[in-house]
Amino acid sequence: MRDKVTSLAQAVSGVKDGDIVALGGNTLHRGPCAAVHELVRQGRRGLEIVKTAGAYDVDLLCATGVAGAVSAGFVGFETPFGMAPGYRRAVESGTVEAKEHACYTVIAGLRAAIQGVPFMPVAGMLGSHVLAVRGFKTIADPYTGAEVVAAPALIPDVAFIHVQEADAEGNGRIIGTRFEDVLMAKAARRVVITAERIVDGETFEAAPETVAIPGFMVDAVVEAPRGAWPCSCAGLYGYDEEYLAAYVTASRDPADLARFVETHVLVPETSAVSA
Amino acid sequence: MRDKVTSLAQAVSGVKDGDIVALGGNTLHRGPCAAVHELVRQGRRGLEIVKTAGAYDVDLLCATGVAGAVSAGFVGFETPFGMAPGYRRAVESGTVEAKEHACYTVIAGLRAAIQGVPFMPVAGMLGSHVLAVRGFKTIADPYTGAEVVAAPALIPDVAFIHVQEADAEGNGRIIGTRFEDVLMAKAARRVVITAERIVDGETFEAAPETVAIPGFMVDAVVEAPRGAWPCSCAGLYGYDEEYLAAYVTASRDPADLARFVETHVLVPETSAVSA
Amino acid sequence: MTTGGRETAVGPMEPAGGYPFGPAEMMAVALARLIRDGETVFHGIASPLPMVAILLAQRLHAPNCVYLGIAGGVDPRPDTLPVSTVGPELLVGTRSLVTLTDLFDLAARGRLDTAFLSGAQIDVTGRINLSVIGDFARPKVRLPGGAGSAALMPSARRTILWRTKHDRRAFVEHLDFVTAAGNVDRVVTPLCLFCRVHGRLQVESIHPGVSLENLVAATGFGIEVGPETPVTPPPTAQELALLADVDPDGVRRSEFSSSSVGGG
Amino acid sequence: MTTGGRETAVGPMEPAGGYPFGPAEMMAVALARLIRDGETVFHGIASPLPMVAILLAQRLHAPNCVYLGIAGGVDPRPDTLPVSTVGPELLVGTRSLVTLTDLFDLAARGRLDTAFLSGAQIDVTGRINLSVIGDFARPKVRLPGGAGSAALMPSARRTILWRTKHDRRAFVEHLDFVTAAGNVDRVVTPLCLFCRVHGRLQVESIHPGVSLENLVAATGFGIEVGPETPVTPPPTAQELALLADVDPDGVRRSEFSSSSVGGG
Repeated sequence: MRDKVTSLAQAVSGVKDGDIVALGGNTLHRGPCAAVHELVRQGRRGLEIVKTAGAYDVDLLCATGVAGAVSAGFVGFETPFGMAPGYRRAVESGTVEAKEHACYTVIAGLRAAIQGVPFMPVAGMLGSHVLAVRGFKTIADPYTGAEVVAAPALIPDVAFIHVQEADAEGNGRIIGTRFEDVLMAKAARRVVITAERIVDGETFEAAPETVAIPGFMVDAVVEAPRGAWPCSCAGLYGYDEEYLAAYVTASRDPADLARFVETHVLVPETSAVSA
Repeated sequence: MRDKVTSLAQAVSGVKDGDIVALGGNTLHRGPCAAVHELVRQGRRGLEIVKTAGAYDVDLLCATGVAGAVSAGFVGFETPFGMAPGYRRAVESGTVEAKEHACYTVIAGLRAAIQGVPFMPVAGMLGSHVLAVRGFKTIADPYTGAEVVAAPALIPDVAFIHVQEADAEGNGRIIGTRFEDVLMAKAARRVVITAERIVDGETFEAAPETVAIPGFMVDAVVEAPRGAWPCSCAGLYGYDEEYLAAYVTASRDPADLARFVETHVLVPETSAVSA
Repeated sequence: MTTGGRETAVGPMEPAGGYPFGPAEMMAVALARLIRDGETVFHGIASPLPMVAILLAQRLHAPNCVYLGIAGGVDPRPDTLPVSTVGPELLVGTRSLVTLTDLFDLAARGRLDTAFLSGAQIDVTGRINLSVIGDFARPKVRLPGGAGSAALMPSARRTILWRTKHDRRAFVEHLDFVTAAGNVDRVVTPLCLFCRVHGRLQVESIHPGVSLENLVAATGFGIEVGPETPVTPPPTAQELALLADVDPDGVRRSEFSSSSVGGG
Repeated sequence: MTTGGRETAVGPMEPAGGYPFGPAEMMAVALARLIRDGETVFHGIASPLPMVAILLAQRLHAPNCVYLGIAGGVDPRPDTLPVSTVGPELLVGTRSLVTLTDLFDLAARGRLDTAFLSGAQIDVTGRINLSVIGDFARPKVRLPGGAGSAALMPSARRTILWRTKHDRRAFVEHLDFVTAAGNVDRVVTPLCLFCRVHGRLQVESIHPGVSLENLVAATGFGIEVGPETPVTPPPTAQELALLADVDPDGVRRSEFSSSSVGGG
């Protein structure tokens, strides 16, 4: 298989304004934040962000005008830091469309994409207004007539997945839980892996079960040490409590947020080595 | 979690005549043959066997009158031994119904079962007579109107999965490929794990990625050394070429087959320690 | 990596019966008591109280309940409890890994016994809102979203809701948006325990130290309470001792000082 | 664990051009030449010739083709080749594991470039039968079934069929049952190479040493051949040397002495 190692700037430059971008990880954990910072630096606009449950990544993309829509089940900083101020302000002011999902309908849409079918039947959901505001339809089972919700296929143009180890072919080893990263990697038209370190792929041959993302599904590999920061990266570092608290505080006010982003995100040296 | 270790006879005694029984493994590899032998010894009748691609396991159950139907994509002994004589004779004589599937429609049916939905849309399949003989319907995508095949849910009453290692809670570690065993374990109402050896589950804590079947999905665990025999079991033993060649020869004639089964299967001591 | 909960004392309860407990202890114990041995039990994002309650129940009366979390562990034995309930601390001791997809599927096929969920707003039928305050398209407050709740509430065999704020903004006559509806069995708050009978929440017991007047005043929908309303048994010495052992850093109190709303 | 193929000499070809080769070598090389560098390529059950051809192509002109097999490996580097192409020998050197489900999905979403499939019967449109001879409900011969073919033939970008028997029972005017139909690009037999043009198979080249009369007589549907029909270039010395290196035990010949029909 060919060598896919490239720079972060190069890998992110393939994203076009308006693309559907899936982000791996969940809330404060193993988000592909190095790639998110690079999206901000490159000034993308109008992206639709796909995530089951996002926090800093989604909030920052909304607060900086990169995101135009968010397809997610949850956006918030959980109990440690509470609500997502940038996301709130962007949705409340109408600059970002909240495409309301249950996490399971995000998953169902990705499954339809993976399986090459236009929709995926999904259990539950009845009684929820999510169906109406998203225009999700029900469909009759052709065998019994039973009605079931049909989630439309959700095909990301690109998925960014941060892993602990990858090889040059794109095989990505995830330590600990994989969240919905494997679904995203399969569903997306293009997959970018950022990795804490790039290793010799021969080391994977002894335990291929630990490789979550097969290299042949991957288009680009970027070495990004601390690439999940300020999220946690299991086995290596926890989330950066001080930074996230400062971010959430700054994010409540557009001017503060702009200064924070200028200092911490727009200067690559800072965000690459910080904390 | 509770201790689920039991005897093979006890675990298999939960199968009722007419049950839908899923078998893990693929062709000559890691089939749950100890459990299959016990089904023959216990004289079950009218089972519907579910497998993507079967060989000795499916052939034996057909030849001994245990199976009444087979839902599979393929039944044969591959290049080393050729066609499946017991299956052939049973289907050609009408004692077993061949429920023709593509492997992917078996998978689709299991996926519907796993996801608690009545059907699963499945790509491909158009132009195949499988649709007509199985009564598989197409369904219109509610968003675009595109027609897609809908495979009905396939819910096994029990799945038998053979693994290299399990703990008493039912966590099953599979070395090498998992085939469709994980789907079967999730889809079935009841899951029986047979394991080459039962180990202390604490050994799994260092590498939970290698545990293919989570224990909470498992109902019974049986220690069955060489429990895939005469199939291969990756990392431990290859398939038993001599035995399988003798079986395929015997299986061509009902009287030869009866003698073969009497000697090799009905006497538990023989089948448990043979080869 | 994460700090434990802060020592904020919140709520109307005082130490009673000689045991020191506040609303966090009462809620954790009340939630734990609802868990049955042998059940499969799930919590998701932003759920410190269910996390503590499940670990406590396993130590009390439900050693064989199966603890499934969004963090991907099965029956973890965490060394320290995270405030973020998605944290890798909840993988310590797990023998297999599950994804959120696996857990939603488990519920969808009728095999998840109990899901712990919450709502920014909860109505008298047990429906929840975690989406918006105001109009959906241009909301006054954009809330975090329902996470797994719209899928889980109708498909888990039962849902137990919890909410650390019990006031008229949380327990409302009318939801601004129905994020999820389904099989709600109980609701646990700092003031009381609700059960759902014939599709409507009713007060099953009032926590010790809470006045009937305060409970009625704090609840936005009509409830029937009176002197005959049972009082929730206070946490026992054993419950409090095991709770302190399971959660020595007091993570159970973290939700009381957060703007976060428990998720699914 | 498994033995290699047997040394049965089958087919009409004689060593030509100084290189010793028979139909197994001609077919393995012809299949390998069809594989393009960078493609994702799949074979399933009972597929020794495609297995050998893919490994050969990676050594020849397609080092970056991605070899995906039902055995669950990705680009394996087997120490010995199994006769059962589901065998764990095909996991040696793999860096990730895939299931059959993953590979069908890959095809379903349009990302599988080439699938190798076979048929007990093949018609002039490239449709295949692997199900029954005779009536479906009460067949004269129950065949093994189509494995993945009904799903893969319409969804893989192209299918290459191979069949080690080229006679009027295999290449038929009328299929007893259509197991699968779809994007067939080429068919490789011991006698010739077919390509599909405007939905119909036509002879692209006839293998060296095969007579036109024999080819016409062995084919149950009409074909147009004549003196102008190209001859398949015989295996080169390099191709044969690498073939011997990839498959020293002659597993490529095993299909010629088996009652098995290649699968999907």
